[in-house]
Amino acid sequence: MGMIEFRFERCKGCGLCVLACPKELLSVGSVTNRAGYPVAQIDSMEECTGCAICAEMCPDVVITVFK
Amino acid sequence: MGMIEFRFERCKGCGLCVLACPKELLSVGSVTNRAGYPVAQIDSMEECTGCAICAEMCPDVVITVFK
Amino acid sequence: MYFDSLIAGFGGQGVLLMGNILVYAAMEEKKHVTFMPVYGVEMRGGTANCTVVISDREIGSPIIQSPVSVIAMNLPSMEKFAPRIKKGGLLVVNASLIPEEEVRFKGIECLHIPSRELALEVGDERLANMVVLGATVQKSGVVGMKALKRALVPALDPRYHKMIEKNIRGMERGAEFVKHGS
Amino acid sequence: MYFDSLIAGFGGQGVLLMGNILVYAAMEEKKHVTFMPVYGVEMRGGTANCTVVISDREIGSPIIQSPVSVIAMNLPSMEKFAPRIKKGGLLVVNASLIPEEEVRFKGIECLHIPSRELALEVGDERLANMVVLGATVQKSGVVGMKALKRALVPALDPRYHKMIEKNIRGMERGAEFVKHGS
Amino acid sequence: MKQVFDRPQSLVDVPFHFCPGCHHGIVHRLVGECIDKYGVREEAIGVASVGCSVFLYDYFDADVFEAPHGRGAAVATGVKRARPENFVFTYQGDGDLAAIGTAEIIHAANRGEPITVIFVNNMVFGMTGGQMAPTTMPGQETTTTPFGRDPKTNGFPMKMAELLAGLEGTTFVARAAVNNIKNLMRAKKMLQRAFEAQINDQGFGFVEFLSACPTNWKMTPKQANERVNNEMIPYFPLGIFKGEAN
Amino acid sequence: MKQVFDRPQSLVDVPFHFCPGCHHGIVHRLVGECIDKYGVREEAIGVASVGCSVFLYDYFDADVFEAPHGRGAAVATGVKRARPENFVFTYQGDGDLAAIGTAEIIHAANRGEPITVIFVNNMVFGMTGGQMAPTTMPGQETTTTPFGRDPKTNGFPMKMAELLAGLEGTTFVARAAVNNIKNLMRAKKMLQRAFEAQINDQGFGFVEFLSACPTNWKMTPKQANERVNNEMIPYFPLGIFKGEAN
Amino acid sequence: MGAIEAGCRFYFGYPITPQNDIPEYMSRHLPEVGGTFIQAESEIASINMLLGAAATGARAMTSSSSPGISLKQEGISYLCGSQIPGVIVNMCRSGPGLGGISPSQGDYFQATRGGGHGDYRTIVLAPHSVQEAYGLSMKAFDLADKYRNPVVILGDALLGQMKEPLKKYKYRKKEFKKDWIMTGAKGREKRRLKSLYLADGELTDHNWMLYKKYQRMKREIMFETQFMEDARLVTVAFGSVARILKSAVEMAREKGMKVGLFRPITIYPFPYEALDKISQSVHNFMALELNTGQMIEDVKLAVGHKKNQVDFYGRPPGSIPSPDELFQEVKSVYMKRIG
Amino acid sequence: MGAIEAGCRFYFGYPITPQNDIPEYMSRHLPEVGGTFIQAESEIASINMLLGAAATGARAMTSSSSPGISLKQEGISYLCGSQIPGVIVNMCRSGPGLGGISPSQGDYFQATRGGGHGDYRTIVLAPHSVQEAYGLSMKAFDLADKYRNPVVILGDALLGQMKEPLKKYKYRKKEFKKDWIMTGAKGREKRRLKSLYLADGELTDHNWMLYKKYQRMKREIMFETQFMEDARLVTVAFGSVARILKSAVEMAREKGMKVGLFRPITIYPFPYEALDKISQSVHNFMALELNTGQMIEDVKLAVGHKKNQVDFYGRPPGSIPSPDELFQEVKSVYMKRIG
Ligand SMILES: Cc1ncc(C[n+]2csc(CCOP(=O)(O)OP(=O)(O)O)c2C)c(N)n1
Ligand SMILES: Cc1ncc(C[n+]2csc(CCOP(=O)(O)OP(=O)(O)O)c2C)c(N)n1
Ligand code: SF4
Ligand code: SF4
Ligand code: SF4
Ligand code: SF4
Ligand code: SF4
Ligand code: SF4
Ligand SMILES: [Mg+2]
Ligand SMILES: [Mg+2]
Repeated sequence: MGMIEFRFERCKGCGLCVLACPKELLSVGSVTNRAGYPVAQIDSMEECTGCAICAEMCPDVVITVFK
Repeated sequence: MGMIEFRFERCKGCGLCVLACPKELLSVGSVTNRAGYPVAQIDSMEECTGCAICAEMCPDVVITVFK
Repeated sequence: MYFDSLIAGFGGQGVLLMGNILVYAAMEEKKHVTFMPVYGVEMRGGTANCTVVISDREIGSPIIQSPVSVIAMNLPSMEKFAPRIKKGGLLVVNASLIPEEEVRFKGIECLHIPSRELALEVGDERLANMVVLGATVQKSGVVGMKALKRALVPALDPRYHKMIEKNIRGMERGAEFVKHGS
Repeated sequence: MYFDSLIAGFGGQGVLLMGNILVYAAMEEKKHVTFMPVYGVEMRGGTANCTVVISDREIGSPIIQSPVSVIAMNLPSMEKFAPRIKKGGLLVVNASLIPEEEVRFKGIECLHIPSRELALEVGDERLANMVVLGATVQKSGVVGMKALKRALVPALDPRYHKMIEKNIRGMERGAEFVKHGS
Repeated sequence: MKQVFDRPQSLVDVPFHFCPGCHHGIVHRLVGECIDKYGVREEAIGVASVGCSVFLYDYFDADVFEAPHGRGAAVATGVKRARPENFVFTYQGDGDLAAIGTAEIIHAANRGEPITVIFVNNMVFGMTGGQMAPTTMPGQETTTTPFGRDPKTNGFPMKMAELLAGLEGTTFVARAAVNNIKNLMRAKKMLQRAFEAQINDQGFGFVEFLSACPTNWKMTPKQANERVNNEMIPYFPLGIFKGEAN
Repeated sequence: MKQVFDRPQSLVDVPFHFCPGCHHGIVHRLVGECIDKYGVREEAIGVASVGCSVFLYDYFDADVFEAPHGRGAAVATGVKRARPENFVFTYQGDGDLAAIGTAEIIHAANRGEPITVIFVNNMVFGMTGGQMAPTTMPGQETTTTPFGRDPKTNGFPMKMAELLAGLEGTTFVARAAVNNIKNLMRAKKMLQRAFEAQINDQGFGFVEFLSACPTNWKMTPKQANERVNNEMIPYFPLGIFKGEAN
Repeated sequence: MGAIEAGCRFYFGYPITPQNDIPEYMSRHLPEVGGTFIQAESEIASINMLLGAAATGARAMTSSSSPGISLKQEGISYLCGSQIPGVIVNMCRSGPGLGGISPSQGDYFQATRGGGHGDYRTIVLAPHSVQEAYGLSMKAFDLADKYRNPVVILGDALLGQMKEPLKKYKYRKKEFKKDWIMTGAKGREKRRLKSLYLADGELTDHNWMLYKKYQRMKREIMFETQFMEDARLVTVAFGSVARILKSAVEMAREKGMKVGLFRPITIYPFPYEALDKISQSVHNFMALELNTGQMIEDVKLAVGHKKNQVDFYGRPPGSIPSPDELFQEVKSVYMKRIG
Repeated sequence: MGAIEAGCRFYFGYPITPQNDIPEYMSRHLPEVGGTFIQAESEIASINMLLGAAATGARAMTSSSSPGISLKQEGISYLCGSQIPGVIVNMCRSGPGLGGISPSQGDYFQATRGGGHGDYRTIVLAPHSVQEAYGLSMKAFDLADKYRNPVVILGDALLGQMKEPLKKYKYRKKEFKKDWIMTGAKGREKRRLKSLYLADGELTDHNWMLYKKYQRMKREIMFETQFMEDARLVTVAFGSVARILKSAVEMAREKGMKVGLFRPITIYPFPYEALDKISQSVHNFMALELNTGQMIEDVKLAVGHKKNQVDFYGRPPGSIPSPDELFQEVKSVYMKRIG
């Protein structure tokens, strides 16, 4: 029902979104962006409810949410 | 029973002592000191109880009290 | 024409008002004039004073080391400023607060004005400063009495304009005292 | 003898620590040395950097417009500082974070150090900066490895002295990589 | 699918310079959302303080300018008196507002200046490298309290919300946190009330945001968020100290 | 007959320069009496502020020196930290302490500096000729509020005792008046407690004295005393706001 | 009065003798013209309120005396850094520290060289009479807007407390470019005012731009000369000392001494060229100041390079010299140099 | 370190880049020697805490950078007025306003002419290396006590942040008259420290006394000269610019140019006589500064009166010139003047 998008280059790998997602769908892997930060990613988009909690908690406005 | 003394030159004639004396023994007359201020005086020393209220209220430490 | 006067007394005697009236009187007669009040801590209970300079040429310093005239409204200000008077200058003394024997200055003219008594005659003790001002102007002739009276309007705060009449009577009584010696 | 190096990366890569160790190593060998960190807002998340100058003569400015060597720990710092390297200078690149194809600079020598992999070999990913430091010293010969290791004692906060052993292994691994190419 | 969450328009689409996990970024976004919500972008005049938030003028698509360290409240007073029809807000750190700016904030609040003050309390001087702030916890180590803050010599953390709520001139005073979604949602409501206090000409609005500064707390963003919960909120209780909820 | 009331020894036997009916004179004497009572004349170091009380060093037979306007609390902090065994006190007016010195007094109180602060609130700037002070009453005319203080633009009178009592660092905070014998006797007790807070190494002692300034209130001393009763005490309630009575 | 006449609608100040007449006057008269008066909690708060109001394009003013002006130095530096106009009046009193309330010129360096941090200058106007102060107040607001820079009016306790008859006159409104003011980004790009430049070299360029602006201010140089025709000794003084000196020079002229008077009205930008030109023909100068030697450095910089002689009379603040005293000083230098 | 070695037991400060190393160092090491460190709520509070502690005879110090130093100007004026010693360190950063954190010499006038109100001066020491800063810190406390006057150490962001090997040495304790300090009137008359003098002429005498003290400070003049033997062009610079210039002058010498280097260490009192003596033989001077022209006024005042030529290279704050750049500047002046 929900979908989220990451602005890959804006993520600083702080992991606050990972903590916040009620479905625990997010994780910060070893993939790094140009600035050298490891980037957050969603493991299974299907289960995402589009609740936007991850986006609310992100300090760098990285996540856009669709429902 | 009580007695008070004025330091004539220190008085500024503000009249706070006159207000304070419970026996209303004090007044500020027309006699002025060197600085040109009218000076406070006691009208009847006998009735003075030496309570020192006048001295307490005086902003210029003019009155000394004996008992 | 050049005249200056240092007017001094303790706060509340209307010393600065006397100076202001003199200034506006000079302006009425289109003369150069400066007014220099001394505020601040000396004024608290101590001697408050102001200096008025009137001349028909541009005036340099508004503060005068040795003034031509001094108006002393109380003893401390007389003691402090009278010694500075230029030789042959004028000392106007508020006799109500300064006993005769205290006034011992040589080489200058002394004018004793029983301001409180004269003011009471005219009906209000607080007019003492007007009496002294009228006397001084009469004695020195620095400005005309007409200009002095008209100066009350700009000098007084609108709230006190109702007092103008009484002030004028005070000035006149002072001037008369100088003219007729009583 | 003259050598200078600008060490840059993002806050948290231990860039200033690398500089400090180099400074104490130079002092061990009684050389003139200056250390110039760049603090403040650029450091926040952006490139933090420091410049170390080592010479046997008195050093003028501790800030070098065109350094002899640059150690770039991440891509943004390489892009910012590599162009300033003097002709024939040395660029040491942290290959773990800077892909090979990004390093296109002519007229200077480039040294790619897979610091993360080498650090993991020695047991701790956070030793990446020690690996790069060891490699740079080996390559440039600015100070002896002995002095570099002994410099860990003054450079590290007493709380981290238990890490000295691991840091030394990291340095050695970096030096070895330069010596044997793997 | 419809877009349900996106960057506020009043925020310029540039990356923040803040460290990973820094709550300044979240608070910036909340302010942007309120500016959008009340449509005041074109009337907004922002006063940037000196601290990690000094680049406020880069991040907001509105007229924003720089106040000297600690003087935001006085500068904003001058702006609001000159252009009462504009929406005037300041964004200040705990060093800026509660240390050097103590007199300015207290007197602006006491005069009831109709401005909106966003106060980010992260218990340290962030920009200058993590020194003690007036809000630093007892025992908290900083670069100027290497042995931990000792209340006997450095005093206790200052509760600015309670202090300003005591002044008659203030209209809305609250304290919020953004370390979890529950607190963040409440924070949004509070910030909206502070905006409304100015927009509805009621008066001085103030919201204190308890914020994490992982870099200077020498913690991971996760630990920093927890510290806000375990250490900050017990000492700095959240809630509205003056004025009513919307 | 025995002498029952005389000038305190710690007061130099010189006339005060204050205007007739000015309460500064009374407060000076109360301070002198406390210095005598606790025998601290030889340990006393006084910090004079800038206002009508600037001549503190002339009136007390003790080491007293001058602080810049508003900085008494910071100067006294430096003195007490350098000589903790001395008795350190400041004597400040409402312009000095509550306007320009707001940050200094709040942070000294917050740090709990073991100093004794005598605060004379006479609702005006006395020395400079009667301008508005932070404690000026709504509607009160001063030379800078010719139309009366308007709370909407100049704010409300600041209650320093309540404000400082809210800071954890403070030990004893009270407000007194000397406009009648009852209040004056209570004032003596409070000042003694503030002295004891320092002498017994408990901490920061503060007493606010509601005081008359007949000259700038354009009133007779009698009217000024009444104004303290009718206008000041209702707005600035007397009493102990922190710490217990002796 | 001049300020209000020139459209100043915002005054922020804090009481300090001897300039209390200004805030007291403004508190009564600004509201009458729809203006805003705030007595701030301190001088620092007042310069920063000025910064805020002026940033929106309003004409704003603050005034104080010496100690208060020292507290505004950081604010003035920020005004220069962000190029925000404003008028700051200093009725200089005697220092250092609390000093006294008598006239002084001890703040000359602070005003002309910038008491704050960094390389900046403000135009400094030094009136010597109430009438001139009235006119210069109006000019100050024009100059502040013209150069987007704070302007300082340096008076002293004499001028601050003295009263003199004043002929009022209309202020001719001028237009100034206001494409930088903070008004809310309605129908235009957002605007920014700052003094922080962190990118490499950015601040150097910014400072060069400011430096050129300060050089352009040379066009605003104003000074007055009297009795210069056949002068052999030129006395240099500003503000109230120049006023007292005028009587002294008149006395000297009556005694046949060929003494001239040069009075800078702008003490930044200082009239170096004008003095230098005079030193082609006259080789003896004398600076007279109410301090122990500050303006004399500018006189020396102006004429010091040839075989000119620069004498000095300094009266430290605390008492005011009379015309006679200055006459004696001028006479002794005249006798020594010219004979 | 130098300060603690010299017996400084009180530090009051407030964080500001680029001088944070000082408060951070003091917060750790002062308690170890029984000293007191306070991070005050502002720079104004810290200069006033220094005033309080120093009034009791304690050795106290505060440090900041440009904007913070501007906030201390009133306090410094009060220290001079009441004759209270103290050491104030300014790690000058680029201004005006917030400016930047790169090195600058934009505060030269503020330091040497007094950014505060009134006629006062402070001794100003300008170190150009960590080692010299260490030594001068100790000397500063002696000078402050000797003259009962604040002493300013003017460094910059380069010096403030950089590290260099340091040879520590013992401080030789000197005794100073302390019959004025606030210790409580036990067994002696009461004492008083003030800067307010209201009686007629009292302040004038007080200021004369201060003036004579500032003249006596001339004994403390320190400067360093290099390559002067056969110099035809003498370059003048202080602090870190002098350090960079040294490399540039070495380059010039290698190219056969007869260039000398004159480095004032005390910039107040400025070494006027020393420069004047040099100008008997050398007629070309060049001032190099990290500002748009401040120390050059002192160089002109020193040598400007004969047919000497004073050239200038100013780099506005915001970026640091390299030795090569300075070499080019020196070369172009050398070619033009000497050829
Ligand atoms: C007058 C002055 N003093 C000090 C500074 C240095 N300074 C810059 S930012 C800052 C404090 C930042 O702390 P805070 O206000 O808490 O903001 P944060 O960085 O924590 O968000 C300081 C002291 C300055 N720029 N100006
Ligand atoms: C920095 C500075 N600002 C202003 C002044 C002028 N000044 C002297 S006393 C005073 C205020 C006095 O008022 P208050 O503190 O209430 O004392 P009071 O005279 O009423 O007892 C002021 C503003 C000053 N000396 N220094
Ligand atoms: S939108 Fe909600 S469910 Fe989906 S990833 Fe984000 S937090 Fe998790
Ligand atoms: S919260 Fe934002 S910045 Fe942090 S890891 Fe998630 S997407 Fe990246
Ligand atoms: S001692 Fe008491 S009774 Fe006697 S005069 Fe004074 S107040 Fe009155
Ligand atoms: S209270 Fe004191 S000063 Fe006032 S009238 Fe009585 S004796 Fe005189
Ligand atoms: S230092 Fe702290 S406050 Fe500043 S950006 Fe980093 S995390 Fe945020
Ligand atoms: S002005 Fe007021 S406070 Fe000052 S001495 Fe006079 S009555 Fe007292
Ligand atoms: Mg902070
Ligand atoms: Mg008061």
